[in-house]
Amino acid sequence: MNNQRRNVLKTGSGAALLSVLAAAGIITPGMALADWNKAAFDAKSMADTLKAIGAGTPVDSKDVQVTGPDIAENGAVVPVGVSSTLPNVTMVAILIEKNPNALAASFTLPEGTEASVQTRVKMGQTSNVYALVKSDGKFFMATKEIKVTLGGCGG
Amino acid sequence: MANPMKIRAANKEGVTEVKVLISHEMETGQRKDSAGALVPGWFITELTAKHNDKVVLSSEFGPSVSKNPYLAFKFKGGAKGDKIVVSWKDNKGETRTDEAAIG
Amino acid sequence: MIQRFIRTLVGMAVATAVIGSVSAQDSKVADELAKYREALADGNPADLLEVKGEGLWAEKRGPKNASLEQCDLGLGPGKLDGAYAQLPKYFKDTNKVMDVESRLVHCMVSLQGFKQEEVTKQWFSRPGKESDIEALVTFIGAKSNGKPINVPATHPEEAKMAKMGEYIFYRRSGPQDFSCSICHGQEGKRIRLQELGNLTTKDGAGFAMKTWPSYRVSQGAVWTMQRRLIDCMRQARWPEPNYLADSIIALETYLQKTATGTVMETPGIKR
Amino acid sequence: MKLKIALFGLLTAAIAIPALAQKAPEAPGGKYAKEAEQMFRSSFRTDNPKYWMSRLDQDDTMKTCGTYRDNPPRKVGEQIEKANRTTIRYPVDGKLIGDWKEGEKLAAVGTGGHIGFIQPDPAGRVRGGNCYACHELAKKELAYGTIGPSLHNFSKLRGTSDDIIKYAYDKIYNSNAFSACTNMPRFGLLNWLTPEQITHIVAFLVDPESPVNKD
Repeated sequence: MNNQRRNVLKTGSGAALLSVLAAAGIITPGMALADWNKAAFDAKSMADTLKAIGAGTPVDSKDVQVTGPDIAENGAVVPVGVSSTLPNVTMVAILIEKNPNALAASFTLPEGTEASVQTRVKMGQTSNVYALVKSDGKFFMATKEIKVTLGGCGG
Repeated sequence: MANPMKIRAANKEGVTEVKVLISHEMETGQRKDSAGALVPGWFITELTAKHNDKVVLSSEFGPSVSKNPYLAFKFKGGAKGDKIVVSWKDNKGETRTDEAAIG
Repeated sequence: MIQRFIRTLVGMAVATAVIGSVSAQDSKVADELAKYREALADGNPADLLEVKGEGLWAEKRGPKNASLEQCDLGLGPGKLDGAYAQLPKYFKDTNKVMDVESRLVHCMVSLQGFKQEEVTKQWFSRPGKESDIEALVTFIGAKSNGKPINVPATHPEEAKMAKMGEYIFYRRSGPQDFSCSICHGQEGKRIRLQELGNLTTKDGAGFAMKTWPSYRVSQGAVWTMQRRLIDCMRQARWPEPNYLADSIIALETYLQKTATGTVMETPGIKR
Repeated sequence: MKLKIALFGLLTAAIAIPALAQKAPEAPGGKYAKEAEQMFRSSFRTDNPKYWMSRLDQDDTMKTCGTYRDNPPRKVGEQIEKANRTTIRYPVDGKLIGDWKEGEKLAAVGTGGHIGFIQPDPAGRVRGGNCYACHELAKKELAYGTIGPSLHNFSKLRGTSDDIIKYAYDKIYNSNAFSACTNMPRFGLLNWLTPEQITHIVAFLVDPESPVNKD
C-alpha cells in the first residue's frame, strides 16, 4: 500500500470518501473494503472494539471457550481458537487485550458451520485473550491469559 | 503473484473439517525496517470458504493474524469428493482463490 | 503428513521427559509448551514453500533455459529421494566437499547458466522478498523425509572436513566467550525454554539435524542449515561467515556425521 | 559464610575429579586444527570492519579451553583460574551492590552486541546480561534456562554477607576465576557489562527485596 493511500485510509472514513477515492483511481472498486469492519479493527481498547462490533457488554459464559495452549513459545505465532456449545452461533471473534488493536479476527458462521474456529495470532506480550460469541442474537464472552515467553538467544 | 494455499478437508461422521494454510506476509504496519522507516501494512482482510456454492465461513482478519495464516473450522454436511473453495483478499486488493476436494 | 505429525508428537514427549520437571509449575509449563508445539505441527507453513520449490525445480529457467531435473546431488542426476540425508559429501567434478546448498547453487550455475553472485543474492528471504534457494532446499529436504541421515565421511576429504568442523565446534571467542559447545555440548539442558541437544552424541545431533530445513515461527520463514549455523555465529556476536563458506560446510559435515542413522523429519517447525 | 564458599569450592572440585581419571581426549580437529583455524578465519568478508573481526581473536583462556573441550586437567584449570583472578576490577566508589530493579531488567535482556549485515542490533541497544537464558532467578519468570544452576533465593540460601556480595560480583565479572572453562561468559573482563551494571545484577541476586528472594 502506498503512503498516500495509507494516510487517507487512516484519516478518512465513510462511503463518500471511498467513492471519491475509487473515482480518482486510487482504489479500484474491487478492493474497496466494503465489508471489512474498519472501525472494529482500528479500535484500540476492548470497550471500543466491542462497541464497534455492536456487542455492547457481553455476558461471561462458561459455554464459551478460548482454545489453545496457555503458553506461547513465541509471540509471533500463537495458536488460539474459539469454541462454544451455545445454540445458533452466528459470529465468533478473537480479541487480544494488550495488542495495539484488540480485534484479531472475526468469523461469520452460516447455519451448519460449527462454533469452533482455530487460527494463529501475533501477541506483543502476555495478555488476556477473549473469545466473543453471538448466540441467538446475544453476545457472550470468555477469557484466558496466554503467557508469551522469550526465547533463548534473545533475538 | 501470491503463492497457492494449502487446503485440507476431511469428512468424519457427517462433519467436514477444513484446514487452510495461506502464504501471506501479514505485515502489521507498525514494524520499522532497519533504516527506522515504518513498513506499510499489508495483510489479508477477508477470507471466504465455500462448500460447492454455499458459503460455509466468512472471516475478517486484522494485521495481528500471524504471517502465513492458518485457519481451521468445521461444518455439517459435505461428502467425499465435494469441492471446497477458499478465497482471500488483502488490503492491497490482491486476491487468491484455491480449491480442494473433501477427502 | 500424519506420520510426520505423530513422530513430532513422540519426539516432543521424549523431549518433555528429558527436561525432568522439578516443580508442579515447571511441569505445567512443559505441558503447555508441548501443546503449543503440537498445535503448530499441524499446519506447517514450510509445506507452502515445499510446493513452491517443487515448481522451481522443474521449471526451465536461467540463461540456458534449463530445469534442475538433471542436477546431481550425490546420488546421480535427478535422483532426489534421500539426497539431502547423505550430504555433505565429496564431489569429484568440483573436487570439493559440498553441502546441499553449495551443490544446488553449483547446479543453478552449471545447468541453468545463472551467475553465482546473482543466484545467491537472496539466499534467505526477507519480508516481501522470497528466496528461491529457501524454497528449493525445503523441497529437496522433504524428499529425504523418512530417510536416515547417512554421512559416514569415509572419503579422506570428508573425514578431514568433519574434523575441521569439530575444531570450529569447540572454538571459543568473542565478547561472550562462546563456542557451539558451551550450549550444545552437554545433556538435558535448555536455554530459556528451548531444549539444547548435546550435538556431540548421535541422539543429540540427530534430534537437531533431522528437522532441518525448518520453519522458524519467530522469523516467519524456513531456515536452511546454512542460515541456522550462520545465525548461531551471529548470536555468538561474531561477524557472519560468508554464505556457503567452507567452515559452515565443515560444521555440517561434523554434525551430520555424528547424527548418521537418525531418520529425517523435515520440514520441521520451531520457535 | 566462608565455610559455604569453601564447600562450594569442594563441590566444584568433586565434580571435576572424574575428568582426571580418564585420559584427555584428542584436541578438537586433531592434526587439522591449524588448517581449520585458517579455514575459519578465511570464511569472512574481507571488508568487515576491524573491530568485528577482532571478535574472532582468542585469548589464552579461550584457546586452552577449546583445546581441552572445556574440560581441562585440574592443573591447567588452576592456572586458568589464577590468571583470571588477577583481572577483576571494581567500581571506583567500591560499592558492589547496586539497584536490584536495574539488575532485574539486565537479567532479562538478551539483545545487544549483534554485528553483521543480516540482523545487527540498532546502535545504542542495551546489552543485557541475559541471565534467564541459563539460570532460574525470580519465580515469576517461567522461561528460564538450565545451563547454569538455579539462583532462585540466592541470598535466602547464602545470606547477604560482604563475602557473598564479593563472590557474586567476582563471579559475574570473571567466571573463569572460579571454574576454568565454565559456560558462563566473563562479563566484566570482556566489557560486556560495566562494573556498575554488574553491581545492579549483584543487587538483583542479593537484595532481600529482590523478587529473586521473594516467594
